[in-house]
Amino acid sequence: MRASIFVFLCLAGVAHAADDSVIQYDCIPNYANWGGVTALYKQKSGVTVPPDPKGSSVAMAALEREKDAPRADCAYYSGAIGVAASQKGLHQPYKPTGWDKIPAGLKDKDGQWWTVHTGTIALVINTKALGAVPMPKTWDDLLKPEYKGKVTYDDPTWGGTGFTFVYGINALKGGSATNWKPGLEWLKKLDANISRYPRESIYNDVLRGEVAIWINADGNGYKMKWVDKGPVEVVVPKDGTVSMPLVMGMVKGAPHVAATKKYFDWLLSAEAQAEFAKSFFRPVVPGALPAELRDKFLPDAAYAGVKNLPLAEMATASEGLKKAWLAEIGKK
Amino acid sequence: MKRRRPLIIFGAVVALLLATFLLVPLVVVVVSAFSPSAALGVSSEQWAAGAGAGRAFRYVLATYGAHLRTSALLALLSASAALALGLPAGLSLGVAPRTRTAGALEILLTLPLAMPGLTVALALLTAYGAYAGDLGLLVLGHVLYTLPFTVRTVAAAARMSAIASALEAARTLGATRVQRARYLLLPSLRRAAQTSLLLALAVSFGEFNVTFLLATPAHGTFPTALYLTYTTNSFPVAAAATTIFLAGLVPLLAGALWLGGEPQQGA
Amino acid sequence: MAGGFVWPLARLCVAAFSRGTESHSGLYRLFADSYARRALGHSLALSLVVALASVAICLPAALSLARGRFVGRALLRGVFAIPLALSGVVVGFLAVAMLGNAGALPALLHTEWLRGTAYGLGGLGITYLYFEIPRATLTMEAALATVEDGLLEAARTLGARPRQLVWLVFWPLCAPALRAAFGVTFAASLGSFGVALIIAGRFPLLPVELYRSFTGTLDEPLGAAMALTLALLAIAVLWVSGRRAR
Amino acid sequence: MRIDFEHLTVEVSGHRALDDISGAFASGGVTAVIGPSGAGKSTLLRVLAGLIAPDAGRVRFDGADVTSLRPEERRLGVVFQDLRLFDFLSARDNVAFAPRVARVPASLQLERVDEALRLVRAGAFADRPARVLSGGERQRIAIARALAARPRALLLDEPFASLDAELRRSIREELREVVRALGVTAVVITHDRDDAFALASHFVVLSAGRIEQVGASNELYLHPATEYVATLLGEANLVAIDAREGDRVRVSGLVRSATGNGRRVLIRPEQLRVAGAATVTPTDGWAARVTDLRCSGAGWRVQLDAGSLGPLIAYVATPPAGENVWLVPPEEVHTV
Repeated sequence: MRASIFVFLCLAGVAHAADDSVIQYDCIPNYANWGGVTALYKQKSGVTVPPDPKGSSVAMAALEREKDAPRADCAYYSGAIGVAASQKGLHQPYKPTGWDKIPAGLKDKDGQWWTVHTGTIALVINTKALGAVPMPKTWDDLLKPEYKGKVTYDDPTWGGTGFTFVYGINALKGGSATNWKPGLEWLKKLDANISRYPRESIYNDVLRGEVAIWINADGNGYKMKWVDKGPVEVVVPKDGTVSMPLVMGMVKGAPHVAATKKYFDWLLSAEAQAEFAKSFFRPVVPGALPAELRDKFLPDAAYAGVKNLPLAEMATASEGLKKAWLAEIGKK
Repeated sequence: MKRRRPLIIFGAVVALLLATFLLVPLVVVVVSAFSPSAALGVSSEQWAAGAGAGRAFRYVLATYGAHLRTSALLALLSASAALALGLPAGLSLGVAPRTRTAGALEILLTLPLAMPGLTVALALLTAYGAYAGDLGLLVLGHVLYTLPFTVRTVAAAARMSAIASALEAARTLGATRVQRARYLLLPSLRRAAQTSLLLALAVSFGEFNVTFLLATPAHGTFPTALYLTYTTNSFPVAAAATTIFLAGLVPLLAGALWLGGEPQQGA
Repeated sequence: MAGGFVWPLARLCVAAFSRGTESHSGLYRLFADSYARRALGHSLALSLVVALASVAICLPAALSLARGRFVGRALLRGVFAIPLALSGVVVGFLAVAMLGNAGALPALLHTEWLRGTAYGLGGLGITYLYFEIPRATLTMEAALATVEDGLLEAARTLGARPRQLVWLVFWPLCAPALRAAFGVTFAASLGSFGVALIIAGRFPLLPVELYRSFTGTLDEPLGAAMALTLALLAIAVLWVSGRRAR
Repeated sequence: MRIDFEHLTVEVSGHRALDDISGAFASGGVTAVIGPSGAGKSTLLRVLAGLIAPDAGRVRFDGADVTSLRPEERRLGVVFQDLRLFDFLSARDNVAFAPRVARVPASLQLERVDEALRLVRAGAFADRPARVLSGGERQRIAIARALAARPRALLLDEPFASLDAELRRSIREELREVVRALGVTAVVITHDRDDAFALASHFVVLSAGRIEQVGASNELYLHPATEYVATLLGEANLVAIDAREGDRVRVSGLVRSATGNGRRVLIRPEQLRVAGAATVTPTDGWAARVTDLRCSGAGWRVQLDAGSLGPLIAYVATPPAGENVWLVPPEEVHTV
């Protein structure tokens, strides 16, 4: 008994001594290859970045709750939510090495937030789970009754990808930051075919066939297809879609500022950017996408209809749109 | 007497069916953890861990090893704290006459078990949100859950062995305070202390609600790691993590059961 | 103890009555908002069904474990103890593993019929049962073990026929055990969070909505009101069933 | 109702709890089955009540074979050692249980219950829940419950085990009255000879699963067949005999007419007369020395050393004057 207690304490001591860590909210191993990126960083620097399942909105909510005693060093969001977090004053400025390579429009002038990579909202389809039903080609195809129970998009009040899609479909359907009606009307029709609104990454559910159609970042679909060799196809709807910059920022009052700055610097390095690219998120640093990976994306023509969304407006509208979505769809 | 036999046999068959219902999913999960096949959705996370049946386990230990260590530490700290507090508390409850104060204290102690775990976690978060992620707060949360087990087990043992009267008898025979503790108290409570320690370890090791809401990624526990694998990892990884969890939990439970205890409520 | 538990509870009560950024208190909104009410209703209905079902299903098993003497009885009891210490998320995962769209059971049995059951109402019920069966069985077993054979014998010598024996003696003797088991399973189902978190899908349940209010929409008053309501309901049910049982 | 049992054998895990015993309980009589714990008394009662089936042998009620009859069909009233009240019912509902399960019409039920309650003087607490009753009240209700069944016979298993001495005496007397008044056949299982003498006129003595002796209570007391029965039923002086001639025996010099056929003489303590040296001639008695003297309430219990006779006990009304006394045995003695 005494011996086992001793062993336990030793183990525990090891667990606790590893204090050279950076706490990142929203660090899902299987999203944008964060698992691979953090493992590589650990190998390079010895610094641990533990996994964290929070979606963008939850990460922001947690930062807000912990404002007076911050626990996290940094957070990763889909664009608008990260910008909203900056607007709430949850970030402190930092401009990591390589700042100038980030294209304009994908970073804050003061360094409150910046983009690390981008994705495109698309249909990720498990063809085996879809069965005999034909592949949808456009957004409106999804409203057809044959897709009943097969369509999924992330709860927009939880994660940023879901929010980007909801905002984006509103924009595509003719709405604006002040007029949500067209988007919500369309989403209400889609609701009839929705199996659930997941609050966590369902990457593996899609890969395994738990879910047939996932409205999500294209990169997740490519990874399923090329890396995990799943029966998965990516469809970029013909009637246009939106892009989604994924951003980061340093938490105001972060416990490990120096370590976090080093981490940020490294994330924009060619090495880290190429690691992100392994999961088919497009590096924000131009030219960092290796050629052999570029060929595995759909041809550029498929991406012709991709729109960029105004992040600042989206951020301002985010609370209102989330509430409206809850009232009209999520809580129906 | 003989007429009730059919009922007992029927009941035993039902119990057997229910036990099968309880066991089969665990067996399926454990088996699939050892035989990850493409059908179960082998995913990119594992390619890095190499080939073979153990790769899901290697991945889990590499990715969530810190969670496992945190859980072990947390279980050890909170179970020891619960034992340190619960031994005297349970002893005085068991030895003291059943007064109203004693009854109220016992109810207060067991209240955290009666409440939904989420309520307890939320109450802690509301009051001590500023300390979220501190190991101390996690230990406090776990002690709330483990203390009732130690207090109850020890109090029951104290009542059963009629310690109060034995102590009186020992005093009349001239035993000093130290001798009474050495020869009476410790031997009669030893089993209860062991049982409740094992139970407390099991309860703390498996507790989800409190750590899920109170832990930051820096001190994630293994149940939160399980949640992570369930929501973000592939099936074989989730199955491997569950297998590791069971491997930690089942021996504790078996030990406690063997010593005569019983977990009252999971988390 | 007071600082560790009573103070946080008091804070929770205060939070439930506070308004936050909304115009009404969390408690008011819990009962005014139809969605929150629905979540509460679902939670109550699901817990009721699960508690009744688990008591009914587990009664014969508990009887047999309490009063029978057969080989493997101790092992059987051990099996029943395992799920008690599993967190809800694990049980939720087991449900997905067995009854999900790509679950083991539909695959092994080559049937489409069971596919995806985990996410439906039936799956939710079965999964809750997985959690509550051990609880119900062991609670009833403990209570039934104290039922004396002697009373049944006495009734027989007084002329009670088998059916009368069941209704006039055995049933009244078992009733406290059943009530206690009902109370315990009801309260546990009501507060069960992990299972719901993993598989509740589109079915709003109070614990998940509570979590969502607190973590997602940052509505602390509403979350606190839900947490408090859950706790009060659970304690009330436990108290009534336990008191009547005495 | 007369109860006969023939060649009853019951084996409990390889041990014979009842070993081929036969006997009868007379109709309308009160019989005590007496013996130490483990003698098989309760087993006999459980066989009579139908709660266990004998491995061999028969039970007859008024000549009819009831061996295979189930307990609920035997129409007996059983009062158990641990009473076995239904604590979830009121006292009255406990008593009403048997009429109720027998589907006696409601008005008649009421009458029977009231009668039973009256017989045991339980009216005052009849409407309280059984679980709050005191020990004596519980005992009364248990008896009333058995009586309300209108049993063909009453079986009582150590009926006063849970009562203190005073309550035991008073309830015993009440039970005696009730049983007598009803004229019901009754069998009392007991290890306590006071209970047995107080209630029963007829004894069956059991030992190790076998019947040791059967007979009227006074008969067994004075003329036990074995030393075991002799000591079971009361304090006994057992003295070896010097010689035997027909129906006469010589005990330490004194010649007495004798019954029985044993090698020792039974002299009950109250049969020994303790006299001063002046009133007795040596040929009438034995010289003895008082070693202990204690008041037993009604009289005195004297412990004596009578030399080669060994220690003897005598009950006397007044304590002997000096330390040295004479002991005078009765004219007729019983040998065992």
